[in-house]
Order: sequence, then C-alpha cells, then structure tokens
Amino acid sequence: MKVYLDNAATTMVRKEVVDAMIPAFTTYYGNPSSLHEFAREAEQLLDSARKDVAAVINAKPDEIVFTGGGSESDNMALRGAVAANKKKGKHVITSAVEHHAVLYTLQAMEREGLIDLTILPVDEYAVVSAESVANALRDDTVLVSIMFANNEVGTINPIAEIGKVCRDKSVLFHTDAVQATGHVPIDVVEMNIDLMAISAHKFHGPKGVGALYIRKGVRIPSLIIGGGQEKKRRAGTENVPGIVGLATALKLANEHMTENAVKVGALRDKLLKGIADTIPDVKLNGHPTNRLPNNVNYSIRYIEGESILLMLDINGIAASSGSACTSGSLDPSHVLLAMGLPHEIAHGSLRLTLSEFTTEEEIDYVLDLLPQIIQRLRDMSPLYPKQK
Amino acid sequence: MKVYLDNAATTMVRKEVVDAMIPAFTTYYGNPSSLHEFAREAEQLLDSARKDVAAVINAKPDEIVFTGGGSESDNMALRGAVAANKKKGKHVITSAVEHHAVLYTLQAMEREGLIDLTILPVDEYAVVSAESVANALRDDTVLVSIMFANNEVGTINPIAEIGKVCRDKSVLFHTDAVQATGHVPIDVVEMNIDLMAISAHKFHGPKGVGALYIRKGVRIPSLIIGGGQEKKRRAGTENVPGIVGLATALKLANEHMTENAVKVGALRDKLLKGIADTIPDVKLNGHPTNRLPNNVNYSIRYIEGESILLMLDINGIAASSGSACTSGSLDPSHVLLAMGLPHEIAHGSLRLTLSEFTTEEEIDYVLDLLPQIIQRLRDMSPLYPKQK
Amino acid sequence: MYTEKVMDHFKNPRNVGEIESASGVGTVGNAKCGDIMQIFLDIDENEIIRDVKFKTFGCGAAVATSSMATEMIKGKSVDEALKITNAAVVEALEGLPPAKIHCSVLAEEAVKAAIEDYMKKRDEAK
Amino acid sequence: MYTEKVMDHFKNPRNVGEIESASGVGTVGNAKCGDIMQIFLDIDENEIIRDVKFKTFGCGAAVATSSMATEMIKGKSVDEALKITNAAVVEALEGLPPAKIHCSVLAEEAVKAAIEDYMKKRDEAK
Ligand SMILES: Cc1ncc(COP(=O)(O)O)c(C=O)c1O
Ligand SMILES: Cc1ncc(COP(=O)(O)O)c(C=O)c1O
Repeated sequence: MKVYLDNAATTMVRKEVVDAMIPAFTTYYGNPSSLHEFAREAEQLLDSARKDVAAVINAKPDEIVFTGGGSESDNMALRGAVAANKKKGKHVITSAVEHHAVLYTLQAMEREGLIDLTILPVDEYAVVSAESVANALRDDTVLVSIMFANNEVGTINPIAEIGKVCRDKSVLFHTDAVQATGHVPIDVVEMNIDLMAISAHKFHGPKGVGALYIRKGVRIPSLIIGGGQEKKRRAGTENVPGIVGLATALKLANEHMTENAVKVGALRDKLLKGIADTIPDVKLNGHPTNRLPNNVNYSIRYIEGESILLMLDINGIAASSGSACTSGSLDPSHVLLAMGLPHEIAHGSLRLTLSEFTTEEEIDYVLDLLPQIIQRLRDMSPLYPKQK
Repeated sequence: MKVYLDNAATTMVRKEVVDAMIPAFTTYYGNPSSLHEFAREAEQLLDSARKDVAAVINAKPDEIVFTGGGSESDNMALRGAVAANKKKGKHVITSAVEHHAVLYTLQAMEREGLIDLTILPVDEYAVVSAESVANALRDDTVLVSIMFANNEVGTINPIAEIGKVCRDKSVLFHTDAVQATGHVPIDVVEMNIDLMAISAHKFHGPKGVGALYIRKGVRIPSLIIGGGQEKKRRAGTENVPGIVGLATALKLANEHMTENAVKVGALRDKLLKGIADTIPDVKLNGHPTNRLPNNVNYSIRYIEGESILLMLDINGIAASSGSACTSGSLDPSHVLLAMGLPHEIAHGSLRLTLSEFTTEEEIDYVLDLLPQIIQRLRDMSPLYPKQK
Repeated sequence: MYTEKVMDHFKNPRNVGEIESASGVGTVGNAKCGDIMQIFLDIDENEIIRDVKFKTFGCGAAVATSSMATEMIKGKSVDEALKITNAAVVEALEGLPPAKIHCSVLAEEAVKAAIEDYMKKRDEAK
Repeated sequence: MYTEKVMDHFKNPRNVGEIESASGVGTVGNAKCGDIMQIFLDIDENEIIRDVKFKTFGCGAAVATSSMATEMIKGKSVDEALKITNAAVVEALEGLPPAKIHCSVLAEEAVKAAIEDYMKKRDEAK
C-alpha cells in the first residue's frame, strides 16, 4: 500500500487542474502581451484566473500578482515593503516560527543593513499573539510579517487581530498564507491584510506558481525587473498554464472547503487519537484546536525523526519530520525549539499531513504499522528506559 | 487560416513535452526535498533534467540552477554577480539592445547606487563588437552582460570573442541566451561564459520555468531566499513538471537543431525574399547572415507597426512589432533606435518569427496577404508619397 | 484590447482620403511619437461641413478615432464641430484602452486644427 | 539518498542490544545533536571481541554505521578493532551522503570509546 501523508510539503495536482492547464500549453499558448488572437485568448485565461483567485480571498482582481511560487511571493513582499518605506523607518517584526522563505530573507536583509529585525517568541502551541505584536511596534516599524498557519505544526495565528493592530498603527502587514490558502477561510479585507503570499502546489495546484496579494494603494517595487507584465509589478512572460492551474485548484479547494475540512478533519482526529491511544510517550505539537484540519504532528520520545521516516517509507508511507526543505539537514526544527521543546524531543517529531484524497483505509494502515515501527526503533535506542 | 508567426514571443508547448510533464503532476508529485519514495522519484526527474540541460550547453549538471523564467535568471545573474564582487568594484558593461530584463534591471541597480553602468552602442545590425567591450573594460569592471541573440532583430553576437575578452581580464561574463538556446549551438566552456540565462517557453517548453548556468567556481547569492533547494542557490519547491518540460524541450530542440535550422531557415528566406520582392520601401533589420534562423524583421516605411499587426490579426496571422512585452507601449523599439533607425521608421517594424511547426502554405498565405495590407495602410497614411 | 466599435472603424474606416483644395486642413502629431493625423474639410457657404476626409499614420486607435471624429462632424456646422471633445470620441467608440486615450485627443486636435485653418483662410479672404 | 547497503543495515541492523556486565561500554554523541551511539563489548582472555552489541538514537545513517561497525570488529582482536576508521565504515556501506559522514565518525569513536573502557577496566583489575 502506498500512503501519501506529506501534503504540507506538496500535493498531487488534481485531474481537473491538469485538464484545465493542457489547452494553455498546446492551444492558447500565445504570449498575453502580444497583439493577436493567440495573445487575447491567453490574456482572457489570465483575467479569469485573476478574478477567481481574488474572489476566494475577497480581493479585487488587480490586487493579485502572479509569481513563481510561495518563496518568491514572500521575498517580493518583504523586500518590496521595506524598500517602499525607507523614509519611514526600517524596523520589521516577524515571528520565530516563520517559514525560511520569510525568516532567512529577513535575516539576510538584516545582515545587509536594510532592516532592524524583531523576532517575536511564540507560546507552547506556536501561536503569535496580537499583544506581542502590539508591544513590539515602534514608530519606525514599517512591516509586520506573521504567517497565517504554520507549515510544521499547523497552528493558525489570530491573523484578524494582528491585522487590526497593524492597521491601527498604519504599519504594513504581510502574512505568509502558503499553508492556509485553500484550507481555511481568508478574507483580506476583514482581516486587514496588506500583503499575502500564496503557493499553488499546497492545494492540489502545480508547483512553481504562486501569487502575491497586494492591497490597492500599497505600492512595492518589483523583485524581478524587465517587461511590463502584471502591471509592471512582476516581469517575465506570464506562466499562463500554471496560473490557470493555480486558479482552478484554488476555486475547487474553496468550493469544497467546509466539506473537506469536516472529512479530512475526521480522519485527522482518528489518526491523532489512534496514535495517542497506542503509543506511549508522545506529545502533540501545535495548537489542539486552532490548527489546520489536515495536520498531525507528534513528538515521539526516545527516537529520532529520520529513522521513523525511513521505516515508514520502507512500508510505503510518505511522511515528514519538520518541514520538507530542512529534512535533509541536521538541525532540529526551529519551530519546535521556538515552542520550547528540548533538543532531543524536537529531533523526534513526525508530521503526517492529510488531503481530501486520503482514505480511511490508509489511516488504518498507518495506525496499524506505526506502533510496531516506533517500538522497534525504541528497542534500539539507548535513551529508551528499560522494562518500560 | 491561422498562422502563428510570433515564436520569438513564445512558442507552443510540443506534445512530447506535455506528455513528459503529466506524470510529474499526477504521479511523481512528491517534494524532492522530502524523504520518501514520492520524493526520490521527483528527485530523479530533477537530476536527469539537470543532466540533459547541462549536456546541451557543455556544462556540468551542478552548474545548472532552475528558476522561474528567463527574467528571473537575468535578474539573479546581474544582482548576484554585482553583490558577490562588491569588493572588486561596481562597474558593469552592457549593450543598448538588451532585453528589458537586463537593461531595466541594470538601470534600476544604477539608480539604487549599486553600479556604474556603461551601455555600449551597437552597429547598424545590432552587433556588439568584442573590441567595444574590450575598450570599455576598467579595473573596477565586475560584470559584462551581452545578449547571445537579439529578440527583436535576431542578430547573433560574437559571444566567444566577448567571452575571451572578459576571461582574459577575469571579469564575469553573463549572456542572456533566452533567444539563442535550443536554436543555435552553445558551448559555455569554449565560449568562456560564466553566467547564462535560459527560458523554456522559447523552445517549445512551458512558460514560467528557466535556468541559470553558473560556472563552477562562480559564487553568487540567491535572488530568492528560503529553503535550501538548488544547492541553496534558489529557494522554493522545485517546479518538477516545468523542469522536466524544459529539459525535454531543450533535448528535442538540440537533437533537431541542424535539421530545423535548415528547414526553418529555408522558409524564413522565402519570406524574406518574398517581402523584399513584392513590397517597396522596406528595410531588413538585423544582421543579414548572423541572425537566428527563424527571425524576419522588416521596417515598412510610411505605416505604423500596430496597424499592421491588427490587419494581420484580422486575417488570422499572429505577428509582432518589436518585442511582445513592449507592444502595448507607445515608445518605438529601443533596439531599432539603437541601430540608428529614425523614429518614424522604427515605429513601423514587423517581426515575423517562425518555428519548426511553420508550414510553406502558411508562408505563402502571408506573402499573398501582406502586400495588400501594406498598400491599404499606406493609402491611409499622410506620409506615403502620392502617385508612388 | 479594443472594443468591437474600434475594430469596426479600424477595419472599415469612414472618410479615408484627401480633399483637393479643401476649405481647411489640420495636421497634428508627429512621426516620432508614432501618430500623425490629417483632416480635410469641405465647408459650404452656410458653414456646414459638407465633406470631410482623413489620413492617419498610427495605431489602430489612431485610425479609429480619426474615422469616428470625421463621422461625428460630417454635416455639422463649424460651431457644432468645434464642440467635439476627445471624451465624446472615446464614448462613441465604446471605450479605448488607457494607453490609447491620447489618440482621441489627437483626433479632437486635428478637427480643431482643420477648422482653425478654415477660419484663418476665411478671415484672410474677407 | 542512501545506498542499498545502508538501507540493508538500517532495515536489518546486526547486533542490536546490550551486553550485561560487558567488558567495555562506549557511549558517544548527545541527544541535542540528534545522535547517540552506545557500543557494548564482550572480550575474551585473548583480547578477541567475542561479542558486540549496540544501541543507537539517530538517523538511518547512524543506525547503519553502528551496525556495520559492530560487524567489522566482531571476532577481531582489540588491536585490530582499534584500527577501524570512519572511512572504512563508509566504504563498507558503499558510501554515505556528505551530510551523514559525521555518523561514521561517531561509529569509529563509539568503538574506540568501548575499547578504551575495556582497557581501563583491565588495567584497573591488574
Ligand atoms: C532576450 C530575452 N531575454 C529575456 C526574456 C525574458 O524571459 P521570460 O519571459 O521567460 O522571463 C526574453 C523573453 O521574454 C527574451 O527574449
Ligand atoms: C509556510 C510556507 N511558506 C512558504 C513556502 C514556500 O513556498 P514555495 O515552495 O512554493 O516557494 C512554504 C512551502 O514550501 C510554506 O509552507
């Protein structure tokens, strides 16, 4: 049996999305900037994709800029917002549990002397509170960047509250919503969001395409300079098939959001409970209720994450430990450490992330295997207390 | 009849490429950074794509970084090379006929105070000579960026000579090979190229994916920061299907390069001659022989480019005037002006760019229609001498 | 990018041509900017525009606005024709892309230049 | 990412366990860095390693290098076992990813620590 439980890393592109993309590869392949029928067809695809994406987050179509992915959207938002506000100041606030596309970018900008950076701590559930943001704001604060939902532990932040705090002080608020978009409701107006990063491959769309919501009135320079595409906000021939894929996937995710949250949430709860019931010495990471419906993250004492992944993989189960991009590295998750976990426990985390394509049989299979795997590895571990 | 002659703007994705991409959307959809079978499958696709791309330009696989397109590759090369050589100096040399992804980026960097910029003039054929580069080199020159082939007029520059001049002085040489890759032979070693931008959608690959060749030993910082993908040179989940598409398209283009150059070149020559024979007062733009095999660019006196495009479009023919990304703008082509054309003539240029899918019937159709269209517009023009 | 109305006037421009010994001729724009419009008027003794022709070097919008402007003033009195505005031309064409509004301005200017030329000739003839 | 040999030793680790009243025990690494290796030796009067067991907290490479190292020294004399190098362990495993070489170093260190422990005990007993 093959079980894919690494949907926070990336998702399968759904059939409807591939079907929607194919005509843009082979028939409506014109460059939208050209002046002819092929170009107009491509432009219409772009326009309708932009409308669809905007509608899902309650934005206006021209507030959506399509990019080459979530990381590019984050980089563009951060560098752009800081460059546009040089005169006002250079203080930026973020949190300790951000994705590296935000954290490393801001840290690089700090090293380049472009910003003064405040990295807010989080509570034991990885929540960033609106109060901590409010307390960190200074007269020279130009940007607050707090993620919508955490990619490792699934915790959802109080984005509307943080947005309000920022708007009240006229400070730009960027949120990395790469994990949240298509999974939980987002209203950029109600939540007072100024900038928001989206990535298609996290909701059954294609890799290599994303979007940045830029609220009307917020002007930021381009990260990629050249042709006048995307109203001069992002140069480069538009990735029409990818953009169509992003929009199709997001529209579908949105239409079935409630129903999927219930369905996926039920399987997730079964998995959560099953693990807690059959495996001793485990600790749930992330907020118990304010979390993405598809996220399970446990620390499993006495053993190390990679070994668990390898054992699962041998048995056909795809999972992860921390985030995908750092799973090759030796450091334990910066998210778990920021939540206060000791190093040796942070090393032993297991993230299982479901999708609407996950079945109950798959969950049963995992619940059947996991206890044996854990026991086997524990029996090998010098940390595991004997006779336990 | 529908005739697509705007292949310099973008190309149709060929069937073999779409077929190669589909499994990466729906089956091998893992995140290459994860630790499981889905991830390893995706990683293998990436590895073999990297090998294929490297082989075509005589590079080593780990000298290839995949990006979100030609513009991103150019921006990354330029910003990266300058940032990496701050200590040596900040003088950069480029040419007046570069694509805006190079020219506007360098001009923005000049405004930001990051560089001193020398923009070399070109000759009447848009050629940048190696002598002019040699003469412009200074002790504090850190980068030369000269395009391989021009996107508007198709002129091919003496890249190997320019590369030699730069290497002799240990100055980094970047070439924007977006129009050349897959169309003419490129050998990065023999040509002494340090950095080279590639874009898939110019050779029947997908939009939104490109590559940057970075010679071993050349270290440049990332443009997009975050996860450790592409050996920490370009953050963001790898666009596996797009990269597979790029590699498949480039491999095919390379395998059939000679045969296509002959086939496309013959049709191009028929079109060139047909226009010269039937339409008076036209001027071929670009080098008569050192030009891309698929490029036709004529200035057509007394009339304006957009009108010609509209008339062609009404008759099913997709063409362009200057480059696609500026066709919406009011300025005449900066390339034609740099070549010394007067404004009113630069306004009336027509670019017809063929592909291996162009047929003789299509060329005949264009040759049949074009004289009437031109005559009709000339009859409407106050510039057209009477009784001519 | 263009409305159907614009494309109709581009494809089938009304009143293309010149008028020999016209009552007034107006030429505006320049080739450097990519647009030249020329309007020829034939005005009768009651100051009614009996006939009008145009020649245009320029983009689709330049041709369409010239064509539309000639239609709008044909048969009108000189005084009425002077009231033509670029906004009215745009409206009659059911809209123009933002980057092309300047063409409608040129069309308005061409009409006015032709009428001024007529008035100058008329006053000189007095 | 791992060779077949590594995966074989990870899936079927040789000599897992502990030895009660071992001749020597070596423990290296720490949980903070994500790897702990423990090696237990049973050494006979001729200084031959009669039996060896290990326990490891760590990644796949940590398990595989421990397993391989125990295989390589089992039946060997203490002197021979002291000559084990991390490079030899890597070679026996047909390679390790660059980021995992430190695991082979740990395995070498664990063997040496266990032998040192044995020697210390032996010398104290004299
Ligand atoms: C010479 C040249 N450089 C760069 C680019 C930019 O490539 P892309 O549109 O893939 O970003 C293009 C085409 O648009 C080009 O023709
Ligand atoms: C929270 C978060 N931000 C940003 C990213 C980066 O997105 P992408 O890989 O599309 O560049 C990811 C996923 O990789 C993520 O989970």
